[in-house]
Amino acid sequence: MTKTKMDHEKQGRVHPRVADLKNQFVKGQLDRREFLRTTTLLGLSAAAAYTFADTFDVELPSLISSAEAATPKKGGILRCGMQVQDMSDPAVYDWVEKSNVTRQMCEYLTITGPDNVTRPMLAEKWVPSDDLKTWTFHIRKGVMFGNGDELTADDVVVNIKRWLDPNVGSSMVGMLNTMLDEVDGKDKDGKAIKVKRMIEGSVEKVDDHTVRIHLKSPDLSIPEKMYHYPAAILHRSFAEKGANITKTPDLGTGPYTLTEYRVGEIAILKRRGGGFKYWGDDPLLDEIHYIDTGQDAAAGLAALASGQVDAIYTLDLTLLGAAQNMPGVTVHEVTTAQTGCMRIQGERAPYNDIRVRQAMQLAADNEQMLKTAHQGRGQVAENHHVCACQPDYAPLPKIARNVGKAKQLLADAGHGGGLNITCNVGNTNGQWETDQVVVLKQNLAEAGINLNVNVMPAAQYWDVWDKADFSLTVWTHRPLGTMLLGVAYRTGVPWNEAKYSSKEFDDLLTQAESTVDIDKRHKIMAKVEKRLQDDAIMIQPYFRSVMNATSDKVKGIGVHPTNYHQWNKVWIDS
Amino acid sequence: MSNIVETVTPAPTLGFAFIRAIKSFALLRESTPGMVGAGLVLFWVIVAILAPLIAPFDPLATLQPMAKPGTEFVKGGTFWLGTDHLGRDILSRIIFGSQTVLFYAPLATVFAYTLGILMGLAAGYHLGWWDIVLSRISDIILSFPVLVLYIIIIATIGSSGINIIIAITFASAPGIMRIVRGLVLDLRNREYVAAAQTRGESSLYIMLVEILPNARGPLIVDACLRLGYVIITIGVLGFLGLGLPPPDPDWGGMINETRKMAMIFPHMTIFPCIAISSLILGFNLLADGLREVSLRD
Amino acid sequence: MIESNDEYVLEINNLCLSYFVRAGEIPAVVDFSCTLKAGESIGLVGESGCGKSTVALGIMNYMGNNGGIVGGSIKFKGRDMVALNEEELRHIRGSEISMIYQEPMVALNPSLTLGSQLMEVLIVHEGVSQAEARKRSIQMLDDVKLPDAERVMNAYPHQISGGQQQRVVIAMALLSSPALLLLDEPTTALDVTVEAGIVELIAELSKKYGTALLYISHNLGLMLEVCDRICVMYSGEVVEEGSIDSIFTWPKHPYTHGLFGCIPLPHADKNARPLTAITGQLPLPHERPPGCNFGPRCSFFKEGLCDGDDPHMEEVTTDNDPVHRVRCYRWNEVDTSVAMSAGIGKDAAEIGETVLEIDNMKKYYEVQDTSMGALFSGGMTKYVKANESINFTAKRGQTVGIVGESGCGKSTFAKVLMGLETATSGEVRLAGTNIGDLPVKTRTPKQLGSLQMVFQNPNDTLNPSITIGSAISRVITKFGVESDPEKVYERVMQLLDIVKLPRDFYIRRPRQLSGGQKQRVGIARAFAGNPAMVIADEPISALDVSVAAAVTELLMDIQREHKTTLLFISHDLSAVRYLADRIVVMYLGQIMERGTTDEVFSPPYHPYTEALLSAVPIADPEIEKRHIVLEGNLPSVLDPPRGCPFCTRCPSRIGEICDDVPPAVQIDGESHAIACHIPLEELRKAEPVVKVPSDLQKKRSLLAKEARAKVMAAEAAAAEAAAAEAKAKAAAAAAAVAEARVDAVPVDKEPG
Amino acid sequence: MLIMISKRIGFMILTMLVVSMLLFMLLEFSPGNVATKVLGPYSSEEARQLWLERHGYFEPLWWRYGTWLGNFVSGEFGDSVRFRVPVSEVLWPRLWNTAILGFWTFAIMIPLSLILGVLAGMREGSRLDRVISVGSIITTSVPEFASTVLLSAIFVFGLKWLPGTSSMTSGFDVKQMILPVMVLIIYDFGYVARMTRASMAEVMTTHYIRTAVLKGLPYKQVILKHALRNALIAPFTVIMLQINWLLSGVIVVEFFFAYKGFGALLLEASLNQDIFVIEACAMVAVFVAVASQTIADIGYTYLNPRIRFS
Repeated sequence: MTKTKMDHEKQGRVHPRVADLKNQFVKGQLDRREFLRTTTLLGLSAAAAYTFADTFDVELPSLISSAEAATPKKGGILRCGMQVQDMSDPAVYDWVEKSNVTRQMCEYLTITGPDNVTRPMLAEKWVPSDDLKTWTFHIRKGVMFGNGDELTADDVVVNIKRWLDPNVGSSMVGMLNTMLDEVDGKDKDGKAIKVKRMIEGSVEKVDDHTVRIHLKSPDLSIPEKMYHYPAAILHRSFAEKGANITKTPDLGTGPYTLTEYRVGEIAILKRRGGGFKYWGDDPLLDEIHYIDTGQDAAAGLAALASGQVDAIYTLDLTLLGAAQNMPGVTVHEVTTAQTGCMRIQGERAPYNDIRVRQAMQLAADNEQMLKTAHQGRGQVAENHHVCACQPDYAPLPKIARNVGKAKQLLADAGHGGGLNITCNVGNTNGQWETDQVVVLKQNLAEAGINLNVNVMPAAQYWDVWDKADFSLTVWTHRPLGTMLLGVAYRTGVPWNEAKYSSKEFDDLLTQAESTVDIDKRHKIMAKVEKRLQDDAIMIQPYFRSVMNATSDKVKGIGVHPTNYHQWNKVWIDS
Repeated sequence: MSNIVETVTPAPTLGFAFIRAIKSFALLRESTPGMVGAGLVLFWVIVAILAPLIAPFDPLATLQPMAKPGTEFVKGGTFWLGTDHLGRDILSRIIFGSQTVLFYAPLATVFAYTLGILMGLAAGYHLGWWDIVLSRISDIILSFPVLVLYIIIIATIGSSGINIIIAITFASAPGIMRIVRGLVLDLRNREYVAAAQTRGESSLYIMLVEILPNARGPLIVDACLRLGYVIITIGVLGFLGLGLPPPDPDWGGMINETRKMAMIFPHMTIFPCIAISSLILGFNLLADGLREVSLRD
Repeated sequence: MIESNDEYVLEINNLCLSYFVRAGEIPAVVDFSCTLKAGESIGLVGESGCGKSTVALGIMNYMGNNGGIVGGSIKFKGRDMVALNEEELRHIRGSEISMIYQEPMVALNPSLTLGSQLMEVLIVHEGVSQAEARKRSIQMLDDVKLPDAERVMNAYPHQISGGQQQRVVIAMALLSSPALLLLDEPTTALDVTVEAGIVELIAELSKKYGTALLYISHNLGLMLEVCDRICVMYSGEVVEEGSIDSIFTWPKHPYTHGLFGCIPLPHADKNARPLTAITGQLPLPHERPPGCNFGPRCSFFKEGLCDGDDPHMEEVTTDNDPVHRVRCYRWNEVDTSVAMSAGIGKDAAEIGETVLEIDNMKKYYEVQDTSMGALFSGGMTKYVKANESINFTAKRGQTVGIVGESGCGKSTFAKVLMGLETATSGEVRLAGTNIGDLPVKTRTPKQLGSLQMVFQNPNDTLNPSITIGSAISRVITKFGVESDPEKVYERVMQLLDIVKLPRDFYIRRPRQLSGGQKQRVGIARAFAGNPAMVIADEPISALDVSVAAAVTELLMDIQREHKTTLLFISHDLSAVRYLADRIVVMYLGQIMERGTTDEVFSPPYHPYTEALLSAVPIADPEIEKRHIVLEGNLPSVLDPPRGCPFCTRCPSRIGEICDDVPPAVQIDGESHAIACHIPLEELRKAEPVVKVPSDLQKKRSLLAKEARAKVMAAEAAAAEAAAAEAKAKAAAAAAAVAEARVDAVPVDKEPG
Repeated sequence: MLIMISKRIGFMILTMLVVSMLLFMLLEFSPGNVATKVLGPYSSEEARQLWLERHGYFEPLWWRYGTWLGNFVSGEFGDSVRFRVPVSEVLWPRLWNTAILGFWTFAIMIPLSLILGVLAGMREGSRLDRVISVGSIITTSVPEFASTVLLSAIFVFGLKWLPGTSSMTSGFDVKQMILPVMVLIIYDFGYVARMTRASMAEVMTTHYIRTAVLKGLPYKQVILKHALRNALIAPFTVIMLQINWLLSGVIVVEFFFAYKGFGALLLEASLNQDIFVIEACAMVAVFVAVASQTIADIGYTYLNPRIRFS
């Protein structure tokens, strides 16, 4: 921290928008969190931002769930129950668990804390251009890879190019859309189609420790995107060496290395030895063991109950009651933008009639779904996938549930006699997904829609998740609403499971991404949200809280909205 | 005399079979376990039939989540067995769940039996190539561990009521075929079969009229056991999340949905466990009793 | 009452045995008394279900979980078996009393070597060493004339033949030199030629060891050969007891007498003197009538007397039998001896045109040989020659008997005729049409209907799930006799009348019928299509004698009436002799001899026929019989001898020609053919096996009358004497009672 | 005997061949899916086609099957889609774990069920027989999934005596073994016990037992020498078939207790449609089934002299 502060002081230049933000914050137009978040994004150091904010706001936010009174102890092994999934190339990760293992050995340019504030990490600072189209990242000096090489701009450039290489297939493509261009390509039959390719020269190595990226259009959330879980910075030779982090754990800069890894069983991370010198504060734990307790969530809690693990990755909602009643176990909870989004592909019958989709939205009782399926733990949402906990959220007028109108719409669409639809659900995150659909089934039944619940095994669900007409997909938390909308609803992005395609939406989203002015941005976001809501491409009833449970002897641990494991300060009090 | 003519029909009809079945069940009185089993099964059958009348609540309605057994509901009524995590009355779900299980299990068993009996008759009566081909096919199916087979089938074709019936039919028919084949191999050497052959009866007639009715004893016993096993299978599939689609109450599914909460709300899991075990026990005891009685006969 | 006496090995007094089931107590044996001296043999004879096996088990005090001795006493060498505990019983069982069982195969433990099963008897009872036990076991095996005793010791039961198994069981029973040997139908499961050997062996051994025998059988003829005295049992009671002579000469109980009437003796004739069956059925143990159990079936039944109190055994001793007792109120009122030749004569059926011609018919089965040798030599397929060169003809109205022991191919032959199998070569012509290669499915309804079959096993012949009416109706419609339901129904009723069954059997199920009734339904079914020919495959072998006689007679009557050709397949030579006009003797798939009944039953004989005739027990002490006991076992059909099939056991084998060359068929007279290497002249020299005295009937009835007169006289005298004695006894008894009171005082001094 | 064994083995191989064919057809019928599975849903069509070509998917079906079979026989089961390692690397350790589980289950269940079965069958209808028979019906009627829930509710969460999972990550632990073994035994012992009882009861009514008793043998000798030898032939076959049963029986138990065994692997592979793992697992399962069946047949023959010497 101190180092960062010094760097900032040396830096001298502050983004011109920071002053406006300070102004807004002082006037009370901007809440504290938003101020911190935005100013840090614009390059102000977190410390400086906090210092500034604190002058106006007496209460300090707790960065982690509880500030530990006791002195941290070094050493010890943390055993965490979590699925040990197959991992190879962090760039193509599609699941947070994978990144949690690699997060201990590979680091990111930036780091977003549980407070949604993004701080420097491998990039000791970043400087956006005034138009937010050019971002200069200053790479921290003296960062060592596990193999002894020093981190340079080359490594960063190689990584960014890999993310955007269509042959790699990273979801970063959706994140860094503004670095892409549509060019002519060919599909497998030789037909001409448009394919997205990185704009030549959009990544630029300025010097050995400076990388600059050029965007087509402004994007405020670039630093946050740099902490998106596939964006781990790896050694430049990573691809040549097989693009498998489990085989080459020394190609990361993190403090730990992977010593044992068996998919479905265990991953053991140990503090890097040899001549390795970690650039930051040494972590407290000697070893981190991820123990796979299977796909069955109860097994995880059972393991925690019987002391086989000290923490579990996530506490299934169904186990909350049990965990709360377990002596020696602490439950951590945080509101997030995680959600079970029941998106609708509007191309196919009967969904190609917008009245059907609207009727579904009107018949759905989002509040009841939250209350019943998720035990009320979360926030009611408004079918546009932007969460009130996200700074760019703009409140929209509430739309009340209206079964009568839904019936009317259905009748208009020619389904007055009833409608039979099916929703796929994979329980990829837990039983609550099915429960949510079951409640929806009841809601829709009131409007004369018969919803069949098609429960399928998780893995099978992932085969069809973006193909079926109507399914419930679990989306994880992202610090900014725009980030999620960018990967999930922009035309043609790989994860656009609703197959949503709206020029208006795309443009608005791009605009929002490049707008720093809070008021203006909120206004644009309102339009973005409204667009999504009006197009009725999803029933997105609520944003859920996530929970995990740890043994009381684990100190300094909390729950990150994205379930990212940031454990450099975690220690064991045995 | 003429009324005798009316009552007598050339081949045994369903009515006759039914009366005979009733008679053989009447023999059960002599077996205490058999009576207990029949009682359990009958209990659940009655529960299933009267479900809409006796269930205190709508099994799908979300009323009051996680109520403990005996909780009074604000809008009237009592959750005698509590409610589940979605606030659905467990008693009502168990009551309606009996409909599900007593619909799918017997249906699947009937299909399995139809196929198994046809295969067994063909193999056991014709022998030769029929036998070799059918026996080998069934050997191969039977050489799969049965649950593995179910999981592969269900995971491949998806889980729905029909698919579960298909899977159970597919996986149980060979076992039934073996039993039928064994019985047919014995029965086909009976002199009344030879008598039918010597009067030029068709194979189908001999198989269905002369042989099959006489194999019913062991088959009924086996059917009871198999029903129990099918119920377990449906339960296991539900437990593994491959069962009948929610929200219709299915005991295995109920256990699966709530078992994680079993340590804090044991009622959600234990009552469906008791329900399913008691029904299986009923069928097993019934089979035992029938076997005992048939041996004594 | 029989006095207690030390010379008796076994002394049974008023023994009552019951089984206890859910429905209550079922008395299996009531009031059974008998005595047995050392070296004596007593026979228990009766039809199935009369309780004779229960007696044997009761003597061992082994009644299973649900049986028990409810009354009376069993004294073995003076010790009361009822009072002994398990351990004491154990010392007697197998060592002093041994048992030989009906089916040797199931009596031997299939997974232990015969040696160990034999040796354990000695080891347990006499505590001898292994080596000693082995030595003595081998010796005993030699004694029961088992060749290659060493091999047998190491063999498992299934590796030896049924006859050998029974010899092992006998050896096992005799190892400890028991004082009493219980034999429960020891030869019933065996072929008749094997039976002869076993019977001879038992007689020999019991003499040698001085063992008392209790011999249980349903076969009166066998009793005659092995026993000194017999007890005739009926429905849980002994109805008559006496010496062989006495009972065979003058059976005093109507049931015993009835039994004789049912046995086809050599002098019986189906037309002149047909068998007389006992009417009615054996009552079930819990449905016994009041009074005499035989009452409802007895033609001498007298109301008020016979259905009153239960009759007791009465002594009817004559001088040729010191102990002859009978359980009948009217034994001396009815002249059972006269009824001996009862049965009303019938007209012989006319013999018409040829119905069936069998011309050099062969039936081979392919068998895959899986032995290593065959695998390498390539001779994987072997042929079982089930039928080899069958030739004969049958005419309308004629009865042809096919006789032979198990495995002789007689059932295969029936199958070919019925079209269930097709002939490998040769022709089977039914009314001129070759049907040998015509499987049943391609035969016309007329062909099917004209050739029908009566099956062996009454419990198997009717489909248990189809009513009698439906079963018969189906045949009628199937063969196109009638199609109108009313007419079909009429026809069924007619058929039920023909087979003498009540019409309301129409709606009965086979389960509700007795064995004999089922067999009648089977006959009705066979005759429903007005057949030209009926094949009866051992139709009576599973029936009790009294029922068998009735069924036989019924079959004959219908045949006579319908002028049907009857092909009667049987292993029972007596039955075949009784009812067949022509006889075919088969052995290992080949015809050994064929001809008219007279031709076959008088010299020249084929050596096999000769042995077969000699082996059949005849229940008449007046008939003389030559004894020919065959050695060796029936060869396997898979590996028959190259030459004459009978050469391995033939007592008159003349040399290697028998082993190597199949014998030619020698024709003697018009229709008599013998397949043998021995020239006809030689064969003709043979003495008749069975000599029936020409005046047998006269002699028999004379004897009986004589005996009867004697008894009457003796009775009269005895009555007088008894009256006198009774007085004396009464006086003596009074004195004894007075004395007893005095004696009793010290005993009873502690009342309660 | 030798012929029989070679016949059985021949049949075993034949069955395996047919099963392998069926599996191959079932799972690799649509090669496009295979590539998608292996390369992941974000792979490009180009890459999939390339992969398919490289792995010979454009060859004729029989050629592919032949190659696959050849690889399979030589122990080359392909790579797991999910684990991205050769299947054999995952399969064998998992199978070994299940073997350990199976060993303990059998080691306790077989003696228990045989003794109870013999005791019950020895005196049919006695009080002991009733108790054992009804008891075994009841335990058999509680499905494994119900007993896992109930037992872990009692022993893990109620009494806190036993660990709730059996992942054995830190080496073999007897305590972790108790619950899975208990569940398997509870469900299965009744079946074997009842078979043994039936077999024993049947033997006790045979005539050769009567012969043995009437020979005057002590009761103990009748039971031990005459009855058991015959009565245990049928249970032997049943026990061998239980090995086959165990392979599916462990699925629920391993799933619930997170035991790293074969059943859980197969379940996960099926749910994840990890085709090469499914293929290998199914083949192993079928092999175990057919092999145990073969051993059962051979053993039956060996135990039963009626067949041995015929």
